[in-house]
Amino acid sequence: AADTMRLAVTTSFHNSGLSDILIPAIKEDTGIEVQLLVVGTGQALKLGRQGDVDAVLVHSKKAEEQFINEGFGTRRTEIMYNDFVFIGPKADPAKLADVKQAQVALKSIAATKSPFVSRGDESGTHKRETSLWKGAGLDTETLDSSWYREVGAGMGAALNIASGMNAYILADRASWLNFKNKGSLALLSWGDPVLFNQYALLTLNAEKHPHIKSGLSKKLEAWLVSERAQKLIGTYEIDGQTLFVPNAKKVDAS
Amino acid sequence: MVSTLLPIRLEEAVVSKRSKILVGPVSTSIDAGGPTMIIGPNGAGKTTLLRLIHGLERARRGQVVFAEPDINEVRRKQSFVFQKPIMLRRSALDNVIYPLSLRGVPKAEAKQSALAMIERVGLKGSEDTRATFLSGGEAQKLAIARALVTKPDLLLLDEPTASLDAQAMRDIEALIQQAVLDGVEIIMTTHDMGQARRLANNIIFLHEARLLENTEANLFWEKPQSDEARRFVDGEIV
Amino acid sequence: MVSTLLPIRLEEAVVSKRSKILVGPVSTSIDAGGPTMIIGPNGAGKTTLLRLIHGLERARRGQVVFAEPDINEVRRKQSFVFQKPIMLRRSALDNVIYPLSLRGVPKAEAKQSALAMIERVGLKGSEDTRATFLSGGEAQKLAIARALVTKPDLLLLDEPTASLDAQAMRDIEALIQQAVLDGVEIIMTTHDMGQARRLANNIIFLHEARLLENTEANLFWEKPQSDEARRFVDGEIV
Amino acid sequence: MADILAALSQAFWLLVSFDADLMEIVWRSLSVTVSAVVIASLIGLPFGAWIAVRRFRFRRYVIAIINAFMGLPPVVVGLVVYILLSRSGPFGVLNLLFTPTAMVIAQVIIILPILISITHQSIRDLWANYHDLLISIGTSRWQRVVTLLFDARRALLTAVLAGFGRAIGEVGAIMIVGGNIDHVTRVLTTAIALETGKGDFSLALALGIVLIIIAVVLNLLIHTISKTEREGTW
Amino acid sequence: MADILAALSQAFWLLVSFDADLMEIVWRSLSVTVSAVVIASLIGLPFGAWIAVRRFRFRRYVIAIINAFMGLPPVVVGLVVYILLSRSGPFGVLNLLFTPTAMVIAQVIIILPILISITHQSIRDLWANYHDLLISIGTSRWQRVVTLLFDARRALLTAVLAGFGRAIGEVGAIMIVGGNIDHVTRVLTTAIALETGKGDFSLALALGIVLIIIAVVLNLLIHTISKTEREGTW
Ligand SMILES: Nc1ncnc2c1ncn2[C@@H]1O[C@H](COP(=O)(O)OP(=O)(O)OP(=O)(O)O)[C@@H](O)[C@H]1O
Ligand SMILES: Nc1ncnc2c1ncn2[C@@H]1O[C@H](COP(=O)(O)OP(=O)(O)OP(=O)(O)O)[C@@H](O)[C@H]1O
Ligand SMILES: [Mg+2]
Ligand SMILES: [Mg+2]
Repeated sequence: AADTMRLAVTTSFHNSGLSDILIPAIKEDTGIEVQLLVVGTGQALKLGRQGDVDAVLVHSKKAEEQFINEGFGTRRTEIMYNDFVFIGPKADPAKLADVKQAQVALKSIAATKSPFVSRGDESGTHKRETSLWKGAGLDTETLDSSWYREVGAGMGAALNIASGMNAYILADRASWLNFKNKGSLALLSWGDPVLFNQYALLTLNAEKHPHIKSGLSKKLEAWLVSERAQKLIGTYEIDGQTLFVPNAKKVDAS
Repeated sequence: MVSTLLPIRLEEAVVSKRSKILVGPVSTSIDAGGPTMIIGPNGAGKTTLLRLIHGLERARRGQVVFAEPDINEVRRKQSFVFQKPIMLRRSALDNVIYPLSLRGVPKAEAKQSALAMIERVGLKGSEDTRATFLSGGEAQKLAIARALVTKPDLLLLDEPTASLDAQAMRDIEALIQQAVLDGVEIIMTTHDMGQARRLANNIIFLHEARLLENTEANLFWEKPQSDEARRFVDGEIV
Repeated sequence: MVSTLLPIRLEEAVVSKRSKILVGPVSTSIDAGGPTMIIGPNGAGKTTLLRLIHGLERARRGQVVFAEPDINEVRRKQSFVFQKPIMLRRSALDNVIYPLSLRGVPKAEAKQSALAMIERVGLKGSEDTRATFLSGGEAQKLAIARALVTKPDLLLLDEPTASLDAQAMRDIEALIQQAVLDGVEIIMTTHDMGQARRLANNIIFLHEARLLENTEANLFWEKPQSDEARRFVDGEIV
Repeated sequence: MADILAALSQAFWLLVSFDADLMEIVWRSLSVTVSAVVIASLIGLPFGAWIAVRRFRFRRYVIAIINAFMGLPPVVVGLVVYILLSRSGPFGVLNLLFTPTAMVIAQVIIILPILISITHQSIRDLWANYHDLLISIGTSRWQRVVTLLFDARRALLTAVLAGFGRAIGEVGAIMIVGGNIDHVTRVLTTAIALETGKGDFSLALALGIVLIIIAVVLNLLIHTISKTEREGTW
Repeated sequence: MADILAALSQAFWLLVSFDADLMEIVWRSLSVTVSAVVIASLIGLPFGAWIAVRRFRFRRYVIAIINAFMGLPPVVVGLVVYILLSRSGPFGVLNLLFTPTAMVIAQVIIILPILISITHQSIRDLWANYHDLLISIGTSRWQRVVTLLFDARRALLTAVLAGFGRAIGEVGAIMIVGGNIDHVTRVLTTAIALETGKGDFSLALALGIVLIIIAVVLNLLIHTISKTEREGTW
């Protein structure tokens, strides 16, 4: 169909299941059929650079801004945010259940040398995690690999590994709630503002890649920030919990 | 030593492949004492009959009964020399050692008797040639050596001298006659009526899958019963 | 029609495999007119010599020169019947049709001449049997049919009658003699001195890879030059 | 273990209920893989036979390299194909990326080596039988290849089936060049990978079981049609 | 295209500089794969030969199923092994999950079918030659298997090499059971997948090139040692 466009998104976004709500709605309102490519953050941006997708939806501010500065994207539009949460064994050796601040949590994990699974794939989630460690005054490079397990894998795979090792892990709430292989893991700590996780849409620059359907991606952008979309996002919930907070500023659809 | 395998009784035995009858129904008995020669035109069923006796072909109907009741004994005590020699992808020597090693004969001993046997069939010097490289005649000789080295009670030979030179043929025939003296029972096929006359004690004549005669050799040569046999023998160029 | 291939000159030709000399050095000439028979004990090198002439073995030293200069012609005009028949995994009929179809003979025509040839070698009735199932003799006949069906100028036969019955042997010999009358050149090996006497016009005697004689048949039978040959001939049982 | 039992019943239900989505990706899996196998066979079988009959100087090296290429990691193949088909790549204009065609291309590359290698091996044995005869009859090299392929057709089934197996179960490459887009390039294996990522093991396993069932049925079918392993056939 | 060129030079530098990390994962890749191939061969070769010589009633079905299992999706194998080895699984106590051992187990399962299938095929041809003789000499079934395996050893190389290829290039299963943990279970293919996810295609390709080079060298080595494809060897 003429009105199909390709959107590269991160695993964490797709795992949330929100896309299953939005895609049909988009088709309904705009007639655009959005084809999702679910890949790692880095790969998503790479696809963008190569001009193989028309838009990118990720959550890694620095990387996104660089992408714009390099001129691959025309605009970065914040759509919504959700939050990262600390998952860990129900036994909770590091006593995360009682702490709110991410830094404290990480410090006590390190102190108790409790196994911790790191994405280690330079995805948005991983970048956030490393910055948090830094904030806690710890350098991931120097952490002892006997408990700090850097697994290079996507969100789902990493959660599987954590559940297999009964280890702590930093995940986005959406992925966790939709995750079926919870095993003996539980949601332990959340709420620290530093854990907020901003999603943004990058529309590609047609000057770099003439074939890009910038028209459609503009439409998509406009739709995502529209009343209806923002409402859909805000009301999407899994077992009683809302996952995303829409925070789009109105953009002039020029 | 006297063979415990013979007499062999064939009772209405039939071998057929996809509805084509290759041999039979055959009802006869092959008795001890002296070589039995199976003769007949190409495609008569000689090879098939030998294979049936040896147990390589299953009787579609009827059966083959050995004097010896223990079937494993029966198997162990026979050797077969195929019309188209089957060479293991090994040296000539290893081909002859193989059956011995299967029977758990110690290496050194096996090698010794293998070498002796290779010499007797006139292959001295080719021990280390790969069996698959041997010439037609050499391969046939090697097959015979491999068959004899296990000292079988019953020896089944399918045209063993077909592509041997005169000298070799005499050697092999001598070997066969010696074996007979040692009490080894022999059933063989041949197209060489001269050879049949020289060696046969009994003649089995096959024609188009049917067994037409199984008689004492002299009688057969004097006057065959069936006129197929007569024509076959007259057809001979001597 | 007269063959354009012969005479064949062998010049110091040697065939050797990993330092073992199989034939040669041979320097001789095989001339037109009547079958040339290569005889000699097992392992003398008869098959190898035939294969060398046919181009299946490369001369390690020396060379083989045909009267016909065009090498492709030389190839196309020969047929070879192997000592160990090679059967294509197809029906007997398709085996004979195969060389014709390669030469682009129309299907119907090919089938016709194939059937005719199969009948001539006495395999009528086995057309549809899978070639690999044929009996030893039948396979040999089929190989001969497959060789003749392309009407070669030069026919190389390696013990073509080794496992044929008397009748079949006479038929094949008749076929060969007919071919000779039709001007087909024939080089063949045999262990059957009777056959050699019946068919041979020239005799090549090989012994331990060396060519000891290449003479007119009668002369050879009267008195062989080399005493190896003499012993070989005396060794005969007639 | 619970997962495995759950998976079995789930697979059963998916199949008996002719789940529409399932049928769709099953169909896509089959059409992609079968196309790949057909194309690869057309290239691989003749080539495999050709190396068997041809005695050229670097034969052994060619064979060694082909064997080595059986080890091509699908992901790498996927990457290369991606780069070639990418809009910024040489064939970008064809706009094949993230289409089933791209997946077929990747699979062809992946299964070619195994097809060639197995073909070469089984042809080699037959060639050893036929060699003297085919040379003697004066066949052209091409005629030899045809004859051998024809007479060895039963043995070549193993090659083709091995290729099919490798292709139907492959995920790394087609994930990259296909993109696992719902209703467009999603096939059984990519769906399995997706569900695994969601931690939904029983569904992932169920899909795996479906895939195996398909493969088994297909193999039985082919074996039965082609009457392999029957007494007295070649 | 730029990626590909970049990859080539990068691969070159990685190799000449004996990059420590690279050497580590290369070494791990090899040790895991080789162990898997050895174990699978010990099981697969005899079994493949056994089906070839044994004429049991459901032979054709067993063969069809083994061929089908060549299509086992690695991800599925990974899942099953994961479930079996996970704490809650029957073998949880062994604590093998996310260890190289687990990866070996998964790979053995993945390459067994192809090993068996190719072995069966090449043995079958030899068995057709030997059949009458071995029966006539009165060999036990086991003696037949040994004899055939021994005399067909050259042809069996293809089987083993195919297994090696499949194993060294495999990623889906070992990713799940190994976890691609840095310095513990990271091997070439999982590293490639990781870099791909990061979008660093040129590094991913470079690693792929390294992997191929290793495979080629190894194949050449084996071919040379075992003198296959030499004139006049079987
Ligand atoms: N599997 C088969 N299917 C059909 N016919 C077969 C099969 N095997 C053998 N035959 C036929 O059975 C007949 C008997 O074969 P056999 O080998 O016993 O003959 P033979 O007497 O040994 O002939 P020869 O003297 O040429 O060796 C032959 O005509 C052959 O074509
Ligand atoms: N590849 C090889 N390597 C070593 N020796 C070989 C090879 N091929 C053949 N030979 C030997 O060469 C000799 C000649 O073989 P050839 O087949 O020409 O003999 P022949 O005269 O045909 O014997 P026969 O009458 O038994 O057919 C034989 O002793 C054989 O063992
Ligand atoms: Mg016979
Ligand atoms: Mg010969």
